Amino acid sequence: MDSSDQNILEVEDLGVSFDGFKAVDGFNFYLAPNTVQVIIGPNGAGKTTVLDLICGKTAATEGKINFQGKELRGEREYRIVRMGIGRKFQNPSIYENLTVFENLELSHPRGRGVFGCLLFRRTEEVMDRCLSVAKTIGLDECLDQEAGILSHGQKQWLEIGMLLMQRPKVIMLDEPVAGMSVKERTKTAELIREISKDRSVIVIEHDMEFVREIADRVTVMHMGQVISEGSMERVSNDPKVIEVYIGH
Amino acid sequence: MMMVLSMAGLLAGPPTEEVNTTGLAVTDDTVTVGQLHSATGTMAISETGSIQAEQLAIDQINAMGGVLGRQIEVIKEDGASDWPTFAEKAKKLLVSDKVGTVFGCWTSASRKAVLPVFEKENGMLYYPTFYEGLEQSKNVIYTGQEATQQIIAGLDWIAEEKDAKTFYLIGSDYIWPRTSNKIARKHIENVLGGKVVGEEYYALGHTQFGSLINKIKLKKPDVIYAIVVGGSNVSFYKQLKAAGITSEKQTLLTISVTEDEVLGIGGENLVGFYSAMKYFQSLDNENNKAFVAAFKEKYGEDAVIGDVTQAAYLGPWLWKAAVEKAGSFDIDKIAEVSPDIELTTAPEGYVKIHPNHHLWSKLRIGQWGEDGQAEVLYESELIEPDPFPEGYQ
Amino acid sequence: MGDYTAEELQSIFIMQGFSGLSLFSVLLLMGLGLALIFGQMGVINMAHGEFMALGAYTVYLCSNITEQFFPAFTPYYFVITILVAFVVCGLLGAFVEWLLIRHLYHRPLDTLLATWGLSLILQQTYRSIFGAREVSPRLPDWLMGSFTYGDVDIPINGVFVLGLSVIVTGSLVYFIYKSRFGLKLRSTVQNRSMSGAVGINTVKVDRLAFALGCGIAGIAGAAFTTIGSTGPDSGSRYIVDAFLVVVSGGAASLLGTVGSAFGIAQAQSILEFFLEGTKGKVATLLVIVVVLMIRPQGLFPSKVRSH
Amino acid sequence: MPLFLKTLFKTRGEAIGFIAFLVLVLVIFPLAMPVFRLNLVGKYLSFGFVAIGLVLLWGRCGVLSLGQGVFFGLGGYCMAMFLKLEASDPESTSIQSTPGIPDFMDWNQLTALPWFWEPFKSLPFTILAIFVVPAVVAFIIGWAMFRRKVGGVYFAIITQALALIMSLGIDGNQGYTGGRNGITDLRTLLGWDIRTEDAQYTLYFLCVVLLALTALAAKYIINTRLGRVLVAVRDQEDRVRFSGYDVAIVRTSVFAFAAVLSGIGGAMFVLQVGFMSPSIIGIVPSIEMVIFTAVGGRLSVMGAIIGCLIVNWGKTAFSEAYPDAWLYLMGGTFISVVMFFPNGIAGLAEKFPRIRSLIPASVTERIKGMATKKTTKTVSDGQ
Repeated sequence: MDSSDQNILEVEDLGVSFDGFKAVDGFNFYLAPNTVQVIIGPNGAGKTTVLDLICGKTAATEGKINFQGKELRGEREYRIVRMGIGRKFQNPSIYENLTVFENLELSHPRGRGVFGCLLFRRTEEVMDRCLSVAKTIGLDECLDQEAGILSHGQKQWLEIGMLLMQRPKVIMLDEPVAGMSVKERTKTAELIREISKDRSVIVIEHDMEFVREIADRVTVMHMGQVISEGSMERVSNDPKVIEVYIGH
Repeated sequence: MMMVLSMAGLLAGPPTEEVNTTGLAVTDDTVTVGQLHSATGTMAISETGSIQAEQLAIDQINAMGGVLGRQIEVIKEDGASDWPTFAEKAKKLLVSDKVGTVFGCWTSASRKAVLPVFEKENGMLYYPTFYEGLEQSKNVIYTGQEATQQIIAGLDWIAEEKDAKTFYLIGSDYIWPRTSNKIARKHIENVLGGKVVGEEYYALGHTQFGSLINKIKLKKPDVIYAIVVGGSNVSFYKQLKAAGITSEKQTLLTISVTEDEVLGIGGENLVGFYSAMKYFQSLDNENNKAFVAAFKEKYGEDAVIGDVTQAAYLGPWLWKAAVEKAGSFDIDKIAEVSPDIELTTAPEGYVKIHPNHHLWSKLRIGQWGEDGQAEVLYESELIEPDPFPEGYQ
Repeated sequence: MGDYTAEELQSIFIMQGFSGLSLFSVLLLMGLGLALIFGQMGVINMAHGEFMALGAYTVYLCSNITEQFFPAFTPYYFVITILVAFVVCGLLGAFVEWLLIRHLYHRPLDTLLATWGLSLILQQTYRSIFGAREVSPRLPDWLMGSFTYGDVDIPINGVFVLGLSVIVTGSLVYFIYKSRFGLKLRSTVQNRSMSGAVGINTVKVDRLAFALGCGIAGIAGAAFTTIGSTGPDSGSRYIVDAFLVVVSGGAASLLGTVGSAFGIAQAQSILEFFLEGTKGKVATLLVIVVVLMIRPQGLFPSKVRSH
Repeated sequence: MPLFLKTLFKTRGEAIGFIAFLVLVLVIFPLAMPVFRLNLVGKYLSFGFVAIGLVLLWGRCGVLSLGQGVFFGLGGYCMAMFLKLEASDPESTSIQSTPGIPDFMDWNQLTALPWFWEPFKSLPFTILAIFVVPAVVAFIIGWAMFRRKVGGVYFAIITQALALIMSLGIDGNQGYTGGRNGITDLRTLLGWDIRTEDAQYTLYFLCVVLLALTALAAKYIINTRLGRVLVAVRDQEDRVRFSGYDVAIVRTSVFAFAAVLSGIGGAMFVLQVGFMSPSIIGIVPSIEMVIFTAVGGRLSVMGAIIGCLIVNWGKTAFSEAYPDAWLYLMGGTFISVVMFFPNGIAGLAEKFPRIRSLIPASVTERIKGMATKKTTKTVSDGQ
């Protein structure tokens, strides 16, 4: 284990149950700064639920979630976001009938209160930021396109871009490359490496090739618990992991 | 030209410029009046009878040669059971159509909504419903009974007949039942020396009376005094009957059930209960026989006539009498001559307009039978209308 | 209440208990059809009350026919009429589903508005056909009496409605959880496209479910002729209560509807006994609203993983 | 200033439409109609305030409230209480047992003015109350529900129950509220007789001007970031939440704002109609307010106002001629609007209203310019 003062996010003994079914149970997870940590595991292992618990979408029934010394459990979702945790959903959730530019602009962290929204102006700073994020995600050519007509991969990148607008310290991505072409996958991997330079990224992924490409560390989940953790090399040789995947 | 006009005027009636100095919709051979009831909405149930009765009276008057030689034409407006709509339509009738008079309204709320309009625009309203009193206007003739006329004699009768000491007062939750029960309570406590053991109100449209019925059973009043209206009425009496509260065990006097309501409640659910009204369809006199026959001829054998329907029927006749007495359609003159106008042809018998614009009338107690008709058991003397009763406020 | 004997209090207690039960059965009957349509299909049927009124008018028509042509049958016709009401309302329901509802499944709030328009049309239709006045079907005498034991009177019509609601609830639960159609219905509710893919005719399932809900409304309306009025607006008197029952039960579960009908009935019955009429009703509504504000998912929600 | 105007009107057509509307209600109607009809138009327009609120709340933000009548009623009752107190001076109520209190209180044996009526002797307080009371009530209700993520159908049903509670509550306390009859026979405002023709003209113009300002405010909101956030909340609630917005407070605020607008509408209604009663705030009127909005176009501010005018005018005109056919027509119109023209009359006017209204035309050019060459002009910082 890393020493705790270096970790940006520490999750300990996290658990939640739905009608008696323990979806996540005694989950421990430590995230170092500027790393890409991938959570893998068979279907129903509780991966998405873990993200839901961290970002406050689902209330945990036990355990601690410590982010930069602050307890996240019990905080409302938008406050967790404002503290610096961004979350992308499995299906691209963008504003389909706004343009790419407007999608990014709407994610700009300034003026998120009701009155802030009323007074929000499209300043130089806002435009610059949108443009630079659009460059990062490779959409600077289609700023004035309506987001609904983007390709599936572009939509995924746009949503990542919308997270980047907020300068989060942790980004959580739920199966970002599902349904992508090989070319798009490569581009996404580059993007993830790029954005992890100054923040940590948690990724849920099934595609082992992709995981190998991006992961600094890998956490393997099964039945709501961590069964293995470490480098890709290490976990792929872990007999417990092999058993789970073959048994599955 | 003048000659021709006045010739025609002589034949048909007095010249228009003489009988109409305020610009009402009166021509040489017609006069336009308004009719303002709810043809739609929750109150349509109750107001249909009034619409029919007023139309019947107007047809009869026209057949007799009209008013001052002028045929009555009617503009019908729908208040749609909605008070702002009533006010809007009243204003339209008075301001745009310049009608000579209006027959209309049913609920107190609709009357309260139009009253300021009638007073401001100086119109005349013939209002047919028995109501709570506490009102008197130059611009309204109240052809139904005000509360004291309907309540006091009825309570006196039931107290004596049934030796009743304890009363349970029930009403729908609005001003008429509340004011009526207030008068009833004062009369029971101060004059009859009885006791009110319960008094409560249910929202219009309330359909579940189980708890109330149990409270009645607990208190065992000598008389249930009920002023429940509308759809609640039906639920109330059906559930009373089903809970075993029938006329064999319990005396019930109501001032809100007429033949119209019985149609919805079903005579079998009311058998033996009493209503206090000034009119019942079964009244045995020549006027009424002719009226009932004419009504059934026009609206079918199954048509029923309740107290308000009869009161509405009086409206056009009273207006005709007033216009002819004044020799003019002018509202001010009609208002002025209205006191002491008598009607001997009224189905309910003899009525006379009091200076307070209400009618002198009798009170009758009817006992309901299975066929939906009441047997009249008691008839009072003519009672003076007293909309602001001393000692009852 | 010092003036009463223990026996009197006891019999009032029994009757009040029954009155609560009776209200419970009324609310349950009102709510069941709606719970099926709203809870299972997500459609908000504002014309539910008008389907109930149609059931009541069916009884009225049948009672007239019976009285005219088969007078000897008068004591029994009522039971059969309930089935007729079920069929009539079910057929109209299927028609309405075909005409309106099927186009709006993806816009639940709009079903609310469209069915409101439908309710206006139905009300006016009743008014044109049957007149604005309330009508009174001639009910069998045996139905309108009461069982009497000493001071206790138990209304037969209350027992009848209670029995009917138990039967209808039982059949519905059986139908949904045990029958083949119920399985199809539940799978369609959970995953429409998947159900379609495995060969379930979801169009037919939707139509049948909607018709079934409307048919139950018809049964309720028919039964309510024993305790309430039959008029063009009768239905609108029930609609808010019916919705509150379904919503506070947690829309997705029939058990929730039963539970909330029971809770609301007891609350209203007790509050009306101790408070004055309107105040009792307002207090009941306030309790429901506050409960819903604290537990928006209803009293008996079905817990699922958020997605 | 041009920037400000651009925030109000995204296209030339919108601006022309708005001006045409002003000409219609400010010039043509007053010239073409007798004061009686004009007064009716004024009454219809007082529902326009509610409709504008519903455009923001329901059309834009996706929250359907079936209880807007409650707030219409709160505003209306505040105004009516003030006018009633002025009409109930001891002289004109001298025949009462307790002169100086409203007549219905006297009928209900009240012998003193209830405490909560006292402040309504003051006009400034009344005007303040017309804004504050609906806002506070809506805020409490909205906050309680939206914070728990109650929305959609549940919110609609609960607000409908609120409308029922409010009208039952007023019915049941007639000594304090006037009960079912409402508060009637309102006469003067600070001695100025509101029933005269002159007054009705003045009140009509006041209503129109207030409505126009409200419409501009709503258009402004729609075209700011807040307007885009509202639509985003409607379409992608979770995404908005996870972009760091407090969705609950956004919804609560727009609910409260819509409530304030309804309250203003209620006050204008009372001034022009001369009374207030619970029949205007119950379940049916509350749904009718939604109908106006839907027919006119739930996304369009001007559409909703036009919807109010058309539906109410239709109600008056058709119910005069064919009272029976009216309900069929109303029901039929409503079903067909929902099924075939979900964006109402305004939706017919624009081909793709959903998209059009969301993509300000100017933005495209600006971004294009921005993406190719750096803009040199300085834009004032809004923060």
